[in-house]
Amino acid sequence: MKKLISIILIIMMILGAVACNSTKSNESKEEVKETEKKTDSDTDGEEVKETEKKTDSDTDGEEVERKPFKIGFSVWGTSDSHGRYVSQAASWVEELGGEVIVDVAQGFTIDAQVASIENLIQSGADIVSFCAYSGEAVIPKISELAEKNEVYFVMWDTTVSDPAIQEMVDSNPYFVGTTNEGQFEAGYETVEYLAEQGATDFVIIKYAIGVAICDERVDGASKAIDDLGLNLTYVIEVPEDTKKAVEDTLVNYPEVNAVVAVGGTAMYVTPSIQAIESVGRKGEVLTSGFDFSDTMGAELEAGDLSLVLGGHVVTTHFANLMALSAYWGDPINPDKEQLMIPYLTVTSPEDIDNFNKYVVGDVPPYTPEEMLDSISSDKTFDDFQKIAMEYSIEDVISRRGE
Amino acid sequence: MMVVNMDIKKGRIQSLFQYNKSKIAPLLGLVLLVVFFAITSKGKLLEASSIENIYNQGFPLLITSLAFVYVMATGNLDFSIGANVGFCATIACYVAFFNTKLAFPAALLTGALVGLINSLMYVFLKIPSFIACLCMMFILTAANQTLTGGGSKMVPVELLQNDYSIVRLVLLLIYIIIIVIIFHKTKVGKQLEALGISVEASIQTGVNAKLLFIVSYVVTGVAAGLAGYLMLLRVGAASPTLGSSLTIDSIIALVLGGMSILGGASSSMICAVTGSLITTVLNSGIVLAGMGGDAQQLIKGALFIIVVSISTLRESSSKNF
Amino acid sequence: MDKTPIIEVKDISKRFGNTQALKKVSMRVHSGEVMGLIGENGSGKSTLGSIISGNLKADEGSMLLHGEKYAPQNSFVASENGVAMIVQEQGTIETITVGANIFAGREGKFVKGGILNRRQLNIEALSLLEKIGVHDIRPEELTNNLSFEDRKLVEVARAFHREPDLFIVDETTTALPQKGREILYSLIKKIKEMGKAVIFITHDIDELIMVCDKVTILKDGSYVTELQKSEMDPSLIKSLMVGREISDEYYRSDSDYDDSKEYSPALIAKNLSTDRLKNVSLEIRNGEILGLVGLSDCGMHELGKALIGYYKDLKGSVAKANGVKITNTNVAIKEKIAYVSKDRDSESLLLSASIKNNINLPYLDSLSKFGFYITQSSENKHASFWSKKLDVKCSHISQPVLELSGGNKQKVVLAKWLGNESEIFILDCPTRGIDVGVKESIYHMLVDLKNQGKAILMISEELAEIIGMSDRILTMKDGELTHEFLRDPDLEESDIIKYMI
Amino acid sequence: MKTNILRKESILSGIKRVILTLLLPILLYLVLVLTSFEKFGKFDSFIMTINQSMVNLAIGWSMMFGISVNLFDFSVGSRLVLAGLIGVHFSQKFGLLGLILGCVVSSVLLGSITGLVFSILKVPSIITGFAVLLIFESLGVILSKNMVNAISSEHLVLAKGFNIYILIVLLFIFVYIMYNHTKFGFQIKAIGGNERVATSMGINTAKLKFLTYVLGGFLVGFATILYVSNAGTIQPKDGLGSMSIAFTPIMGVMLGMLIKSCNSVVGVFVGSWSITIIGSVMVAFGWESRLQNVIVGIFLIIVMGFQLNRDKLFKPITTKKNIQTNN
Repeated sequence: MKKLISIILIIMMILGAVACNSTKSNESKEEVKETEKKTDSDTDGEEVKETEKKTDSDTDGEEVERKPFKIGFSVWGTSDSHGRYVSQAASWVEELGGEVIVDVAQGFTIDAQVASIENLIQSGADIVSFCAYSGEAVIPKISELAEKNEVYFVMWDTTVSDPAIQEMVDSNPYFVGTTNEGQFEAGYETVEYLAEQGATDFVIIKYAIGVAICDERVDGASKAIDDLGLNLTYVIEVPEDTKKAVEDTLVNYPEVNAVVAVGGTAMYVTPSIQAIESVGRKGEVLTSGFDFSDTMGAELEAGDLSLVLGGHVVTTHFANLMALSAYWGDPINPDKEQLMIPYLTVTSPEDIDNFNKYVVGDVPPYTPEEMLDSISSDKTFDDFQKIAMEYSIEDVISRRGE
Repeated sequence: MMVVNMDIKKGRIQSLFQYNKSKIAPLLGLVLLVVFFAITSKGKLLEASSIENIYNQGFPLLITSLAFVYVMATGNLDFSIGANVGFCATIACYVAFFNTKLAFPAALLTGALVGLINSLMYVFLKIPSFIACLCMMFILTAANQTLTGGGSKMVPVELLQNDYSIVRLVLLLIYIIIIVIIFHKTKVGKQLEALGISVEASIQTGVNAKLLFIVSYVVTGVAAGLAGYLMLLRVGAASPTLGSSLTIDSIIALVLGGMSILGGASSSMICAVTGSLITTVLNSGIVLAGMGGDAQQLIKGALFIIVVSISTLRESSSKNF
Repeated sequence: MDKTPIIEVKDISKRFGNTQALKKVSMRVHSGEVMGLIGENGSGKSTLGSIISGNLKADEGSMLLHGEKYAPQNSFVASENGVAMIVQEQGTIETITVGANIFAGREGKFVKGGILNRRQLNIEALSLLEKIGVHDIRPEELTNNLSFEDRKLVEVARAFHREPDLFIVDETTTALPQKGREILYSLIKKIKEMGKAVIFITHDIDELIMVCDKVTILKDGSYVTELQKSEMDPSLIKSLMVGREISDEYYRSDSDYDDSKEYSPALIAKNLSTDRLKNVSLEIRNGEILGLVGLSDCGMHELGKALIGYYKDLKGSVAKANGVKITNTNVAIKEKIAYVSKDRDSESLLLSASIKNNINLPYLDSLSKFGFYITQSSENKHASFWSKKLDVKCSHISQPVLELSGGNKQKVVLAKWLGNESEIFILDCPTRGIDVGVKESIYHMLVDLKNQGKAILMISEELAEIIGMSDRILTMKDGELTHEFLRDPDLEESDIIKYMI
Repeated sequence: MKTNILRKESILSGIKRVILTLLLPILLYLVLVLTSFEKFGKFDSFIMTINQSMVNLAIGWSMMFGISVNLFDFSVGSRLVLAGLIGVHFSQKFGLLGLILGCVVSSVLLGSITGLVFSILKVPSIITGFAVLLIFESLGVILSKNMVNAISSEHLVLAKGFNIYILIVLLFIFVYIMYNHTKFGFQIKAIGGNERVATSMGINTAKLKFLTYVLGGFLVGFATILYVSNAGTIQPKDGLGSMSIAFTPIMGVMLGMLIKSCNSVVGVFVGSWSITIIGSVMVAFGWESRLQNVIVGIFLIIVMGFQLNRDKLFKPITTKKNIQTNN
């Protein structure tokens, strides 16, 4: 009897879970339909659909002959704000009428990422879009997979530094390119900014080990500390209890006057602020973080927090657009260069509100027309790079005409 | 003599049903899971390339969970196996720069050594195996992070050329044959099972308990070495987190496969095979069926509970832990 | 009889897999009665006790308690209804104190406003222990620190505290030393005087006749008959149990020490010392049964284990006649020494493993082809041969041992060692908790082995058995050997007891 | 009656016991002081190490009951995170009371669900733990999407100043009484010792195990309040990431149950505190903080190896030996 109840309960649970999921995809499908209708009203609707079905009969036609696409998207998780934002960025290209599938390859492990790419390819993705968060050493394998299965791949928040790997991907016709904010520079800028505010002795909190983005930021920050003749006192690595780690550090190294978290502001900066307060050094120790958090508005206002770099949602977005252009036979980046995108630097609560409203709100920061226009055949890579570099909260607001 | 033979035959069929319910139910769960995903993925799950993917993604788990049977049969767990896989891969990667031919033996040796240390802590210092292995996990993870310098390390290109699926398949088959025969057809396996039921009675029946505990951990160590080496070839790089999920996955796979976490009479290699297949099909089926995104883990959890409850649809033993 | 019986059992049946444990058994126990329950191993007497005490559920039949319908879901419900049982196996929790053990499940009594008064609990436990005549057990002590026998007494105290209307004693006396048995007998008397009832399950016929007012005899799960006190006669009971005549003398037929034979030594122990043993030397000889007797805490059980190299900190040496030193159990088994522990269930058997695996475990080397490969057919052949030879009652050799009755379990243990071609047998209480039928066959087997020239050491607390079976008898006291007797028809129990106490 | 006099402990042996109990953390702290007297010689620093151990202590206590009945449950972290998210959400609507009730009620609920799954599925607690952990983690992620998981600073008071001591002392009294002076405590220790016998004595094992989950949930609720108030934020975790929250407290419990000279409830405190100090020692030596778990691991092996091998009597290796609890 109990077994029966449990089975029923579980079946209800799974149905609930599936239903929950399917309603979501229904919603998005409806959205897609709506956008289709919108584009229909702009051009001649029925024709578009027919030509879409015909697919790529002749390539040198007009916009309307674009192939339907499916982007497979591999992320490390959706629990942190950055992960949440980037998986949202994936859905922006849905506005162009394609399909998006997001796979969460958990645990920051290299094998999980390879398996994730395999599964995405198997599930029919035409393009795979990912960040080589487990380090660039994974790229050759994925490059090989993509070439074998004739699937385009693009990487965001990723820099290829090893020349051997660079050579390998460049020779792969299905490689589209990479987009990056310049993690090294961001780390460097953070330290520079804090140094201007009077920071001399630094503590860096690493949020992950073996994650390329994190390492680049740390390298940048360390370089800046070195160049400016400051002291890097201690590096805290992936603390389970951040507050305790920072407290211990501050007691042990009383000279420390700046704490730099190179990622996960919410996870590391807020507890650091608590720690600074609990050892009685509120106001004496500067803090800075990466990635936006819910509390940073209040913390910036109170002066507990000096600087946050983040909002790097569009690296993913531009990467996707780049891949689409290649898939449609007119690559915007034929030389597979790295597309640079600026970081958003946040100093006031209002900036954050605007970010939440305009960038990651209900409406994408770029309309479908803008997206198509940015990769249209009359644009060159330099134009595209220019559009990317213009990205800022103000830019989004101005394009909305508000 | 005829009568005896008849009796044995009749008994075999009878005992197949009576005493193997715990192994048949998980198979049913696996079949249901495959059917479920075959339908929801519109047949994609059963395509050849998809089956190849399942093989590619599932072999490390198959390797570790088969070896995990050795440890779990005695009622112990090896919490360090996942970290050991990554550590062996890193060592192999380093050795490969020196000599590609030595990489494979180096991985096996490293794994075996780690297993040996685990078992020595348990057998001679009498530290509960759970704690000993947990501590070993921390140590190996830190060592691996230090060796890889916190980032990933690419293997030499010559080594990558060895990643012919056929080589891997042959290695895997040899491994499976050896490990299954040792467990089911030799003294070692039967004595390990006996230890899981009663250490005291086993010792009094001439089982060298200490030696066998050591053997069981060395086997998981060697398996970690093999899995580490093959994973290194597959992903082409060593990384601090490589294989780290295999500990939990192995335990889950064995329980899904119908084995008791306390080991003993329920121990069987078929549990490892069924269990690791269920886990791999689950992981890849969810993506193929388009159930990706946030609900992915939720669905995994729910399906996990369903499969567990199906595989425990037997006379519920009071062996709660 | 006009009185309603305390418990009435009607047509109870129970199956375990393919084995019919009970077939339509009925029984009535009235207040002020001690009902004996006797039968061979596997006759279903313990099963019946477990059904009444709620540990098992009957497949068919009904029970009436005080004339009302009674079908306990579990032992908790049973004890709520005033039915308590002391079982054969160990029933205390080692990691908690004696006091907590005695009142386990009854702690509510000491709770006031949610808080449990530990002091009160311990005081009450102490006075309860005093009341039943136990003076040397402290309630604050961890049960872990007590001996096996003392733990049994704690169990008795716990059962007695509940002042049950129906008290079921299942083969408890086997585990108790003489002192403990007397405590139990006096308790049974007290319960009887209070107008309550006892069901006394035993295999010891003399004890049964002494304690019980009535006896119900079971055979192969079926009710045979009920005897009144006046009708009780050991040989009648035996024949009813077994279903045939059993000679009163079921030990050996010869009665003199045969000194014409050359006894060659098989196992030689020199100066053995542990914390329980003091400088013990002995020799086990081929073709001879050596009896070792003493009080249960005299160290003789430890001596048995010491002889197979079980203790790492053993001083002195144990060597086989061929000179091989027995340094650990592994060597012992390789040298064809068999050891049967007193604690059969936890030390001699793999309970949840099959009969097959139990029998084959020490013999795996010899079953292997090419030195490592064991085929299923060789396993089955060996196991079914030996289980048939010893007549183990089971549905199949894949059946888990834990489904078997006590006597059949012991047969599996012996089959294991006979199958391993053992030459030296060290048997610690081989007939403990075993009924006459199987006992007799074990005795026959021992004589057979002796005649084949095997060496046998029989450790036992039962003097009659030791006198009846041994060629030589060693007595032990406080870890030391005190005397050696040779087989002699005139040997009296009292002669031996002198050297034990 | 003369026999009714129970043994009493002399004052001297009582003092000896206290010293023995506190020996480990005191020695460890001495190492810290010797490293740098001017930094850790201050009383404030000493108090700081105690404060830092509070969260792990509360989690440790909540797991102690489960471990006593051999329930190893790694879902604690996921429950803590989910309850924390709910608590923070309620704090934004109903203030401090919302935080407390939100955390505790939801944690009790989550504990009960876990207990229910355990008792219905009848699979080992480790497996039940993994199953619900997958679900709770992803619920946390989904939930955190549509809400702000920050707690405003005026609601952090519970982890500040004297409040934290009041909370922890109340918790200690509650746990101590539950573990040592209630029917519940006695019965779970009986189950932990020998489940089969306990059942046959009329202890309702299934019900008690379920209650252990509920009580565990209740205590996790308070641990959650401390966790949230301490860090000022709570972040969802996925991919089994929440499991690591349970590791340090488990180490503390294991260490605590080894200390024979005191009650397990006090032992868990001593264990958690010792591990906290080890963490501080790491920083004081300037070692990489990733080595902390390594040092704790090696330390645990040394302490255990010493404790377990003190009596050199040969005892065959017992695999399923239960953790001994002092009564």
